[in-house]
Amino acid sequence: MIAQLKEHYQKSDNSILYLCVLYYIVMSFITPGFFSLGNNWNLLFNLMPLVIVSIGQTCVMLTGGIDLSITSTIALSSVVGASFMSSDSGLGFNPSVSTFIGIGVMLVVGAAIGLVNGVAVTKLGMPAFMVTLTTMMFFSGFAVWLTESQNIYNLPDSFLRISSMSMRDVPIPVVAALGVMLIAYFILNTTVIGEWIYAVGLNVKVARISGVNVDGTIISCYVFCGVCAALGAVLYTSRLETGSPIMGQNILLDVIGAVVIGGTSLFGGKGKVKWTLFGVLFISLLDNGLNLIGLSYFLIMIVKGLVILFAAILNVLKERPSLAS
Amino acid sequence: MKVIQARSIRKVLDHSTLILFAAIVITFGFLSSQFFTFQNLSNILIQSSSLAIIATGMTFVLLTAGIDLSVGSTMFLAGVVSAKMVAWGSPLWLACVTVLLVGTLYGLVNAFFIYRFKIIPFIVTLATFYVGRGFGLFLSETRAMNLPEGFLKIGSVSILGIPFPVLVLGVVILSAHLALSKTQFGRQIYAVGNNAEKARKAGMPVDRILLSVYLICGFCAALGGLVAIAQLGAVSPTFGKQSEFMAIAAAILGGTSLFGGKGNVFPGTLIGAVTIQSIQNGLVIVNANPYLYPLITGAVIFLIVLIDSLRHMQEVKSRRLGASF
Amino acid sequence: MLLELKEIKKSFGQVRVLKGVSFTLEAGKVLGLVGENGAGKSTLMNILGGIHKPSSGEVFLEGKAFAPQGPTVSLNSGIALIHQELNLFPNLTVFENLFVKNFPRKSVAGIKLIDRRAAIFRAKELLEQVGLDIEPDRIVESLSPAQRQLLEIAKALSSSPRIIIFDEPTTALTRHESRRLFSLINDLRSNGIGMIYISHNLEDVISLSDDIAVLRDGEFINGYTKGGGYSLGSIIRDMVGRDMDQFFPDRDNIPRTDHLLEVKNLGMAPIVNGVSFVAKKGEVLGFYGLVGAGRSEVARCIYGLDSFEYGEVLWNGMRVKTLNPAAWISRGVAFLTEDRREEGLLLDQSIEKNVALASLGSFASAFLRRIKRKDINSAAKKKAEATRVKCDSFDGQATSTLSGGNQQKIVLAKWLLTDPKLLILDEPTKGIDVGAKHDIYELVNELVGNGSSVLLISSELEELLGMCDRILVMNRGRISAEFAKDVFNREAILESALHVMEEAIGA
Amino acid sequence: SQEKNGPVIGISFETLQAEYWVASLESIKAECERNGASYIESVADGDANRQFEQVSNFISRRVDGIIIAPKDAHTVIPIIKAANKANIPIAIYNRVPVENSGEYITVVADNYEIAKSAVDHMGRIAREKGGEYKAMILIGDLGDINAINRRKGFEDALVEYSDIVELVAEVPTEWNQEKALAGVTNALQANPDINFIFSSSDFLFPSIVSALKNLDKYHPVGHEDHVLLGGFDGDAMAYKMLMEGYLDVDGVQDVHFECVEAVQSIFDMIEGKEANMRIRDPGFVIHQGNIDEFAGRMWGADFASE
Ligand SMILES: Nc1ncnc2c1ncn2[C@@H]1O[C@H](COP(=O)(O)OP(=O)(O)OP(=O)(O)O)[C@@H](O)[C@H]1O
Ligand SMILES: Nc1ncnc2c1ncn2[C@@H]1O[C@H](COP(=O)(O)OP(=O)(O)OP(=O)(O)O)[C@@H](O)[C@H]1O
Ligand SMILES: [Mg+2]
Ligand SMILES: [Mg+2]
Repeated sequence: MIAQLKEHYQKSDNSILYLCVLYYIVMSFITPGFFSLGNNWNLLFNLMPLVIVSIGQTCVMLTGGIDLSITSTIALSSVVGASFMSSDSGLGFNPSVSTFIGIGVMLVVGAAIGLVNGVAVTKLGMPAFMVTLTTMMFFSGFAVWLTESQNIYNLPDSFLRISSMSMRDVPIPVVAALGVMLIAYFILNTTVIGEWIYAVGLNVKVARISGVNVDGTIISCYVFCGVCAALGAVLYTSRLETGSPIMGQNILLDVIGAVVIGGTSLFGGKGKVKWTLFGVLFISLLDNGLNLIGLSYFLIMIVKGLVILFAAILNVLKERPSLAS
Repeated sequence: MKVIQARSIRKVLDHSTLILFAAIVITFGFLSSQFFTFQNLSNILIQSSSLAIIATGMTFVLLTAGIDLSVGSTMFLAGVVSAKMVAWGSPLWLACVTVLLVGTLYGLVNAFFIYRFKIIPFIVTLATFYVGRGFGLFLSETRAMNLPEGFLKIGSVSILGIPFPVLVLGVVILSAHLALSKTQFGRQIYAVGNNAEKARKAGMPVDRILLSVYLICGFCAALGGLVAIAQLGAVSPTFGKQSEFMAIAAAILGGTSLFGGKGNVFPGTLIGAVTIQSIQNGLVIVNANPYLYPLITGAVIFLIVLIDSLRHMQEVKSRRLGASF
Repeated sequence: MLLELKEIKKSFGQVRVLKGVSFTLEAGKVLGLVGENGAGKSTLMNILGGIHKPSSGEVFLEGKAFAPQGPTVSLNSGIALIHQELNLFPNLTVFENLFVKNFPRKSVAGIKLIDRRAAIFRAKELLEQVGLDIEPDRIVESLSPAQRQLLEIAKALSSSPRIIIFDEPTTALTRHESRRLFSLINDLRSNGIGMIYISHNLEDVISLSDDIAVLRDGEFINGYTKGGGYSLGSIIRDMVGRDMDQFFPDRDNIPRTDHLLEVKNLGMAPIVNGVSFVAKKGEVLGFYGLVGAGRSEVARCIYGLDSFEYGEVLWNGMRVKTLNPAAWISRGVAFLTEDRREEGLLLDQSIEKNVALASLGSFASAFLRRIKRKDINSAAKKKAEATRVKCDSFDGQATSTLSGGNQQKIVLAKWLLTDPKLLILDEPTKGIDVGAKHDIYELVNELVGNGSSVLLISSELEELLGMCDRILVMNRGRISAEFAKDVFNREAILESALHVMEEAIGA
Repeated sequence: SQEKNGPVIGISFETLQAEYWVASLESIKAECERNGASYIESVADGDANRQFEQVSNFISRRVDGIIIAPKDAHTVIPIIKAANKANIPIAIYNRVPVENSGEYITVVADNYEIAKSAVDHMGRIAREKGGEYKAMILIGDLGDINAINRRKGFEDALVEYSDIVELVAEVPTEWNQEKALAGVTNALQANPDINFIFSSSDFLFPSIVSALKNLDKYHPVGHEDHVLLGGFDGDAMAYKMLMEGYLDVDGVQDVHFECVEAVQSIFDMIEGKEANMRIRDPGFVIHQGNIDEFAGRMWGADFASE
């Protein structure tokens, strides 16, 4: 029995998930309030936007790129979308129409930034890190400048309800995240462009010679990533009831960290949707648990670092037991 | 005719980073007469010294296709430890030496996990990024610390008319440049960065090389931290935050590749760091609207990278034509 | 006895690659090692080179037990290994590649710095030995495969070894350089150096070797000594375990007269200088030339991998405007490049995925472009089998773990799967064993028999003579001669490949 | 935090970037302990979303009261709603929510007003002394509402003195000492005659002092080359500079007062008593003329003596 479990563990690529389960069980015992319905809902709600954003990032990283500009995408689409919707802006649409327009505008902003990134990376041959670093600077600066640091509020109720509303008992954020995951899974595993994404990430030259539309593939990934970030912005904005020019400023390391911890390679060609889900789950659980346990600020940081390291070591030992000695 | 034209364009583009740097300097020089003073140019050098030193260490790591996210935390630790030691009455030189040791040790910790457990550098240094800052916050009780006069004196002293930070920078750049281009160790770093597996097959001490680049990076981070606090005279809880991104940006701006095996410290990384700092400096000198800082910085760096990559495309083309011109 | 192997066994996980191989090597002798693709030759040599550890068995070096813990140990014990998959660093210069393990150094103020001048001087010597005429400070990225191969050989010589292992050193070389290499080997032999020579060119092996060992499926099958009375036929029988009748299979198909591909005055100085030619339907058109003659470059320009300065390309009589691989593939043109590792294979991906890569479009639904997995997988598998790939699994094994020749077959299978109207082959049989070569020739014939054309770039004149309807000879970026099948003439072809070259050097 | 049987307070701070926040957090924690309560703390690193998540976590852990220093005046609204829905008393520290709906305690020092009166006082000193002034302001993070308010207070105060004070440099610092140092140095390079500096936070003083020292411009009040200095917060560095006679004016928030009142009100609410829902910290402006009177109330004084 145990041997069977062990073998299953050795073979599967879900080890981060098992770590999460372990962590969850341990935390349930030592942290008051951790194992409660309310907290599980919290976990789920905190998880969803991050999952959406990370899935987009995964696609970009599969091509061997990186998108540092997701934070600015979130911020810019948050304020642009909010200013379309806000009753203060005086565009005077009726609330549900303006909700539609607002969300549409947000997604368009995300797609546009993704397009800029993608074109710069492919057609202009610029390194992804620098492209997205500069677009991050530019667009987040742009968001702050546009609003002169002011938040935008008085958003229509129909928009605010997004984060709390349900569709057949499933909350909208969950629906959105599931949708994004399914789409990503479908694209990556069953379509031509999915194969192309992996091929580009493994070896651009080989891919190009084999007839892969390299530029198109990479650009679509950046656009998808931008749209995902914008979708994250929709959830965040609706939840905070505010369009903020600095929204999401600090989630970059969480997102990239989650994707990489899940097992996706920074160099491209290796990664899965489910890995990213597990990685995000891991990071969210970690934050949630440490938050509730009542440690002080610096201890939380130290423990967070140690747990990440510990998880990585376990994962490596699983794959290569010989390193244990 | 067309060929000649293409060639002359190529010639000009060959020195694009330098030319762009010059273009920035000249533009600011036109906008403000203060920019071109000797004092200001020396200020730029002094202000970029800390970043350039850290970016130098980062360049070593990037050359092996690694990454070090923990340099900001190392800087912070360096600051905190030196402040603490001086507060406890240790002499300045001892504090400095200890700090450099701490930095090197930090690099050793990174290297240990990377090469003992074969965990990817991103995750290891992400973990030590948290642990280091957490530990620094713990030591400093999350408070700003002022350093004694002595430190500031080091920061403002001049030797043979060269400001101390610039002197340190010079020594670091020179030795790094020598090490990378003129020693066997340096050339082997490039080989490992190109393909670690091949390097191992060729019988190179791959592990030792990886170990040493992280040591060097840790050392440089601590040294950069010292240079920065010697100018500041204080350490705040945010000291060194985001430094890792700026260091990576400086290195990549100077032509180093995230994928390893390509790049140099001189002139590459040095120019990268100085360029970034010149933009900041120039914006203050011309008293630009504070909201425009990130927009201009982002746009200018984008432009530099763009022109550089266009040049690179040209170069690849001409390289294929052999060494004939 | 310089070197002795006893009952060497090696498995990778469940896969048994070597099943107990023994042989000996004497000083001043050349041991030829032959066997089918995947027989285990490279694996065996990697064991000697300290890269793999044997699962069991012993090695004796000059009578002493020898169990290298790593490549350095082997190197220091005087064993130099020239890898089948070149082990060069393209981002470094030629001389840096030669000495990266051990630079000539000088002490400056107590610090050991690279003695660049000495390194370049020594590099020039080594390059001259192998007949490579390039500047030592050229970056390796800019070298052609042949130049890289010679560099790799020079690198092996730089450590003054007692034993040199050549793992298919001539796959990228033309006869000209090969001959030079053989005379080098003869020099080394007279200096008392022991060598192991692995090649699928059996004539070479026979003419070079003192002894020959044949491997099949990881087992030692037979050994021959010079003058021991053996023939090419018997070696082949030992290798493949069956008799082979005719080496180049017959083709009874006659090319039509309509032009499929037409190239007019194509040029990119100084590599390609005004090349014009026509490929007809149903034809096998050969390209011959020396290293750097520009054959590969012509194909690369046509296929849109490299840009050119002037000239035009016509497809079915129409001028082609978009020259890129995707467009060519949709027109039915496939291009097998000469560098399989850099340009042919996704090394971390399975065989199935590699073979399928170029044909995904034709196995996808119109709506949403969903891939018909089952269809494509079985088609890919069929093609891979047709090329006689030896592997453990089609969907589980990464292609990087395949033997060199088998990797080459995967790339070929990939292009065959696209069912091309025109197949451009750049050194297609590089590293492929005799049996499989035969199979590939048959595949080519089948393709041509169905009305497709083949553009065959090869450095093996025999292969061209046996397969082509016409042969074009390239020289310094120009087409210097054309030969039709009925007037094939070995000497004349060689002459036109060499002749102008010498003239140009003289000028 | 030790597990006690008393109530548990969740404390969420947006940042611990400046010493002011650290002092506040310490003070609140001390107050909680003094009242026999335990606490859990969290810091959101300037991320409104993370703060929302952290407070939600508190709520699901069913803490008895929440004290929060929010990222800004808008994003705190859903947090208040959530707390109200869960029936947990909540105190908003240092920032006023834009909307007046819902039930919450606010504790604020008006950043705008305090900054304005501090700068106003600087202007007065300048007028007394006579002469022309070139002014520089160190701006905080442009995404931080407090930084914006302080900048606005500064600008509005200067309107009255536009005849003698000219604003020549606005240095964005992103609340980063290194950036501040580079910025001040560069601004002084461009305008060597700057003699009126206002820092949006005291924690940037080390940068200013370092830059001034390098140019030999750091002199005590009364020296002929003294640069008029003003700050905001009232931290230890400012306290020292005041006592040593280098700093002219500082706008101070009364941390101790704010924290004691906030915790008190939370406990009143927990116990169902009438609580003071709107606590206003008038703050004060300290300058060389009133040191003796106010220095003791500066929170930095305690820190400086440690
Ligand atoms: N790391 C590995 N894992 C699994 N199988 C391997 C690995 N390395 C080699 N093999 C298998 O070992 C067998 C022998 O490979 P090897 O490279 O020694 O063949 P070879 O005789 O050199 O063939 P070729 O003539 O094609 O170069 C092949 O079938 C290959 O698939
Ligand atoms: N991948 C490459 N990158 C850069 N330069 C190359 C490359 N391949 C070839 N060259 C250069 O182009 C010239 C022509 O090479 P090409 O490969 O076209 O000749 P070839 O006739 O195919 O000979 P071979 O392939 O045997 O070297 C050579 O001088 C070589 O230096
Ligand atoms: Mg082989
Ligand atoms: Mg060729």
